[in-house]
Amino acid sequence: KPQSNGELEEITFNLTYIPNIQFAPIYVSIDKGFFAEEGLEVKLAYGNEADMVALVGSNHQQFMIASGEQVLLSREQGLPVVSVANWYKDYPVGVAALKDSGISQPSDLVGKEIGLPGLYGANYIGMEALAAQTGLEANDYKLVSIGFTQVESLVSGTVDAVVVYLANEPVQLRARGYDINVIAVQDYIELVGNCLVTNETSVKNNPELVQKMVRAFRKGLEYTAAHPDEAWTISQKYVDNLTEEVAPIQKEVLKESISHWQIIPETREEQNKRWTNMMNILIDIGLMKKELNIEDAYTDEFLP
Amino acid sequence: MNSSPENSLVVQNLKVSFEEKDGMLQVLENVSFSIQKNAFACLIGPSGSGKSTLLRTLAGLIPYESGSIEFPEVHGRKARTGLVFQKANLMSWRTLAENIALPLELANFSREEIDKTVKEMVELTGLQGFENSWPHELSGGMAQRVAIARSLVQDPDILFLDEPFGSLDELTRERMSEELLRIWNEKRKTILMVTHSISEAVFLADRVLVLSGFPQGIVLDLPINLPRPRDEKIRYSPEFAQAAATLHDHLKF
Amino acid sequence: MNSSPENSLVVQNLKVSFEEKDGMLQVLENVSFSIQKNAFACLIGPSGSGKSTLLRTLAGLIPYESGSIEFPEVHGRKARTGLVFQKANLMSWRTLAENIALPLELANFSREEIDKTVKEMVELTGLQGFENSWPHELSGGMAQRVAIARSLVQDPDILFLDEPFGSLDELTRERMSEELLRIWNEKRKTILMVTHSISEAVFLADRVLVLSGFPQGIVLDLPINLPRPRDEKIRYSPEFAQAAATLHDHLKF
Amino acid sequence: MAIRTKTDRENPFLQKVTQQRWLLPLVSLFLFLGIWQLLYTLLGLPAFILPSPAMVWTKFLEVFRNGIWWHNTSYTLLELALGLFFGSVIASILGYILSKTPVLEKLASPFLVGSQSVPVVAIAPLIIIWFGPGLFSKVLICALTVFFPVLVNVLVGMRQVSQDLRELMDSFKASKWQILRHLEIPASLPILLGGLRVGATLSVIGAIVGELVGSDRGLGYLINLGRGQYDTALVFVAVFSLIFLAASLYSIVLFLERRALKWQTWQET
Amino acid sequence: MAIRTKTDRENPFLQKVTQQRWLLPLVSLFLFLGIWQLLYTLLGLPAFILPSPAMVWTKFLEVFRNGIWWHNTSYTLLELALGLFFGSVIASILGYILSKTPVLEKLASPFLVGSQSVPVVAIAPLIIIWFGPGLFSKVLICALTVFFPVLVNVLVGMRQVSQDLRELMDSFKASKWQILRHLEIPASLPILLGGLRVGATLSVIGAIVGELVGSDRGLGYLINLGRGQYDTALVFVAVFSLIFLAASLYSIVLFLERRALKWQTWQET
Ligand SMILES: Nc1ncnc2c1ncn2[C@@H]1O[C@H](COP(=O)(O)OP(=O)(O)OP(=O)(O)O)[C@@H](O)[C@H]1O
Ligand SMILES: Nc1ncnc2c1ncn2[C@@H]1O[C@H](COP(=O)(O)OP(=O)(O)OP(=O)(O)O)[C@@H](O)[C@H]1O
Ligand SMILES: [Mg+2]
Ligand SMILES: [Mg+2]
Repeated sequence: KPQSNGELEEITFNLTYIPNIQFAPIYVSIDKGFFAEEGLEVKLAYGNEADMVALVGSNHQQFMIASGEQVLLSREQGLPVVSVANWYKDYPVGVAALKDSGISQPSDLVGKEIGLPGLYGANYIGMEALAAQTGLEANDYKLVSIGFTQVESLVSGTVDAVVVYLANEPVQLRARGYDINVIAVQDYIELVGNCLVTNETSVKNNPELVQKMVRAFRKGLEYTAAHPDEAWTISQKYVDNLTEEVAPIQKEVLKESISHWQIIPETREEQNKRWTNMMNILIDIGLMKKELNIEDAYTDEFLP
Repeated sequence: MNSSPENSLVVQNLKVSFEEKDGMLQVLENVSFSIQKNAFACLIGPSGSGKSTLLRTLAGLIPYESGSIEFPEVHGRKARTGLVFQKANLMSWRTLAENIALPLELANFSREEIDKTVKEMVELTGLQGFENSWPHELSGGMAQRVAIARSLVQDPDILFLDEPFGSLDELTRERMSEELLRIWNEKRKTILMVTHSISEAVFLADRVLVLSGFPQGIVLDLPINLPRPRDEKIRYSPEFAQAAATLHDHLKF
Repeated sequence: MNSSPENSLVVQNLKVSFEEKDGMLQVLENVSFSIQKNAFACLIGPSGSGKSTLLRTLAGLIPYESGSIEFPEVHGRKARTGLVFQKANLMSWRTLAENIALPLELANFSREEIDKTVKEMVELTGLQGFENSWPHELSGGMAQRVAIARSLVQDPDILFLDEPFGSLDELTRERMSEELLRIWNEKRKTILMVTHSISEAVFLADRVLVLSGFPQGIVLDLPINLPRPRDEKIRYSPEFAQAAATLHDHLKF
Repeated sequence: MAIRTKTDRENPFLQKVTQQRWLLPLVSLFLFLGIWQLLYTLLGLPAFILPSPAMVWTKFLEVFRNGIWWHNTSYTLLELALGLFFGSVIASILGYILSKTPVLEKLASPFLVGSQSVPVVAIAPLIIIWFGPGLFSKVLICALTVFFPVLVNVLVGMRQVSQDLRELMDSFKASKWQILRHLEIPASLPILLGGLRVGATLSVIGAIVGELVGSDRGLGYLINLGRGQYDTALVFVAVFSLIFLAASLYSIVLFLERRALKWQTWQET
Repeated sequence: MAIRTKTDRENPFLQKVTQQRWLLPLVSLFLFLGIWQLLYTLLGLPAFILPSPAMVWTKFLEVFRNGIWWHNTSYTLLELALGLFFGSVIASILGYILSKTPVLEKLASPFLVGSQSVPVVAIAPLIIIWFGPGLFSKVLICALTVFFPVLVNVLVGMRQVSQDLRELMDSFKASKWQILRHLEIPASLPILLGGLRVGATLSVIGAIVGELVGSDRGLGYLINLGRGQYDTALVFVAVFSLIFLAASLYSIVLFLERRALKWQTWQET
């Protein structure tokens, strides 16, 4: 295990919200010394996704994990952020409902109340993309902002269905003995999920640094997918409260997450299709005003 | 001392004590006196001798242990009492007139009756023109007059005053004393007034009672035979000096 | 009236006015008087006549427009003045002893000197045993004695007192007056004291000055020739009554 | 030797300025806008980090014209109105009952001291979990923030009703109801309203916290939306609207206080 | 005719209970736990909606033993300590300067009134955008919440320094510095500390808001974590810890007040 010393370059890596088992690859890269091997010492920071994008876009900081739509939305606002590596294969959002409700496909959502944290962010965009792709009209269903209380709201019957993160809430619900159906957005449209994001300045002026980050990040990704149990153990150092009580569920969350990752990067064409779909959806639902040159939003030059 | 037709208040062997954490605090014992109808009596005594306690007992605010308090009937009905505290105790959210009206409102008098009586009292106490003033806009002396007016509004037969001019400066005190005498003259009440000031007591009263601390009770009952009406000059007469000196000797401090 | 060796304060044609929004408020004009060394003078006058203003001007807290104030030198140095306000004005966060020590601390005396002087003053004013009491634990009379001790601590040659017993009840006032006389006797200061009470003035002073409102100035300068030491009985003597009556006539209210 | 002191005079221009009551807030406002514009110009930060005053104003006009502003502001207002009403009414009634039953009051007092230090922000998520994301939860959060300051002030107010005036009422043989109506309510009103003034400002925090945690309407939602869309000007519009709302509420309670307590010589704070 | 009044006596058992100062909080605590347990049993809600008191206690022991509790609590404490210190010190100094320059004070006063109604919750996101998500932002948010109550109270405190005592100091020809040291500071201390007491409780809200927005340490983070892992018992542990922290801070300031103001007859609030 390489010792960190004064010669390592210090880099801040922004993750969203709070430490989470789903960031296991990054924890693994740090712990196994993949970053150090590249001469990097990574400092983690957590916060609001939009705030982080602003910091990276203005080149106050260089690297973060962000969802595909955030890249496009912020580019339209003049923030030159660039995705340099896809992490997720797909858009990891879906609609969950209790089995008893009989909701199992998009058309069943007609006339239903669907809970989601708010009319912004990945949950909202995933839901709208699903609706647009499956021909649901805006007044076919009712969106209810419930904050991050999807599990509680579904269980207590406040709403008929909830928009969820595929790797988390369904696992939580099943672990507590609730039978549920999940309609995954990825089954209807190909969108861009989480990416490793930097800014144009770094890509242009410091490609070596970007290359090192991508390499170390992907190493962690591959290692985690190959050794989920070791990754779990490592993550316990970075995420509090991964105690015996929550362990089975959180391990399940990790396993589920891994199934969504792009261990082998997609082709340029496939990626281009995802980014274009994403942009069209954003324009459809009015979050974006005009088309962008999609080629500027991501690059595969650092991928193997 | 028995209840006789010319008496307005007869107190016999009154005993009052307060319940405290560690037993009973004896305050008054062996207190006996009577006051004639329409008399102006003053009560003096050292601080802590129980003057306020006596007045509050007479006004029914404190229970007493033994002895008796009798208010002989007036015109065939129960005698009414009124109490004026040391502080004016006005309600700051009521105007002067509304403060005077309070006891009538509590007794559910009609609006007209209230207005009429208040108007009368305002005139009696010389407060015309200030009916709508707030208490904080009144001088100390005016506030005291309002308190007196408020106690008179229910037409009490016997009026208890607890150092009503205690917080006023000497010149204002003298003026207020004169006004009180004027009101007493006009309405002919029985008055029992506590004061700290010997000269005030001599100037105002027909009789001055000296209350000594527990367990002595009333140690002197001095008639003041100065002619009435009394004016300021009387304060510098030998008779006045004589009475004051006597009282002075009976107050140890 | 010229500065003469036996005078401790000479005021001539003093004029004081306050600046207000709509012009100048004339308060004092034509005020002339002098006070002999070691005399006890009292100043009385109706409310608003400018007594406090005069004292505060003499103590240097208010500027004056014209006229002159002279303090003849004492032992070849500037005369020192001390002022006692109507309220005791103690600092509630300082103990009794610390309050007395304040002027010395401000003048950067050494700890030993301060302790010594404070001890002396505590004894002079009879406050022994209360050195570490907080102001709220003192009675009104004790607080006033602290205020007097505080003004004496810098050993002033002339002491101004503005109604120092104004807020005390009559019995306490009398006791305080006697103590003030005792202190004056012992320390032999020149004293100028404002009071509302005629009898207090007559009881205490060698001379009583009557100040009338603007623009009259001092309208009476009455010598009081009662023998000293004076005791309570003197209040009921004919000479006392005579002087009080004269003063009463000169105070219109 | 003559003693003479002089009084200083203030700069007469400044004196004039400080005498016109309406002028000063205006001067302050321009000062604020000036500093803001200066910062914007000097720092040259991108608009999504620090927008210029003009941008925020344009944004405000836009959301004002298309109705978004009122749609959200009115909702927050509704939450506030309901929360303030129920919070203060229930607190007042409970406060009166507690003050009349010393044993209950003593039992409740640890909660009262504790409650003042419960960060609403921390319990808001629990409330949303328990009572769902609807209007009710938000009104509840808002009412809770008002509840305790008002309750505590009712208790303090009742306790400081002058004993002398109680004796006065006794000497007139007043009934309990008469004592409440003629003495206790008017005497504790200043303190009650003081609590309401504090509560009113806090209630705005309560309402926002509720909305930030989850809502599809209201000024808190507008903040979330603006942040989600990298529209910092919108965040500013929402924040200023909130400040305006809170300041208005504060002024309304102040106005009520001055009307209800017209007998007091009013002291500016 | 004799007048006689009687005084009622309270129930002697209750009187005894209410006399033991330590007994009441205990009774209240058990009452609270009892009601909670009752609700848990009656409602039969899943543990991630409402855990039982025992579950929360077990959770507390667990995070206490494995150090997570102290790891996070200490961080929040650090934020609070820094925020309170800088907030109140800067506010005091500025307050003194303002109170000595009336023109500045008048210019600032609209901001001061306004500032009291700025919901910290609303501006916290802006601060995080401007100053990043680190310790500095959180301390700043915390300091800002303390700043205004303390500043306002310094101004009020300085304004109510007795004019009589100022004249007294003048009559002794005291210097400005002596007036500050011997009169203004001690005289305004009670009000200053009162502001600090309010500020201390508010500052806890400030610190949490900063952490809730995004952090990897602190009690606010623990709340987020608990919610993310559907570990509601952990959320409860964090909330109770916060309440305990806020109540302790409150008590510390109260203790300081009693020490510093030992000359006052102390009144319970
Ligand atoms: N409510 C009370 N409970 C207990 N003790 C009391 C109460 N009221 C008065 N006392 C005590 O009774 C004694 C007499 O008090 P009271 O007020 O009647 O004296 P006073 O003659 O009016 O004195 P002052 O001239 O100072 O007003 C005092 O020792 C006082 O402490
Ligand atoms: N600082 C001030 N500014 C303006 N006017 C003042 C000031 N101080 C006193 N005055 C005015 O000067 C006049 C004299 O006041 P002063 O206090 O000297 O009277 P006084 O004789 O001491 O009265 P009292 O016996 O009531 O104490 C009054 O009309 C008062 O309003
Ligand atoms: Mg009494
Ligand atoms: Mg005066």
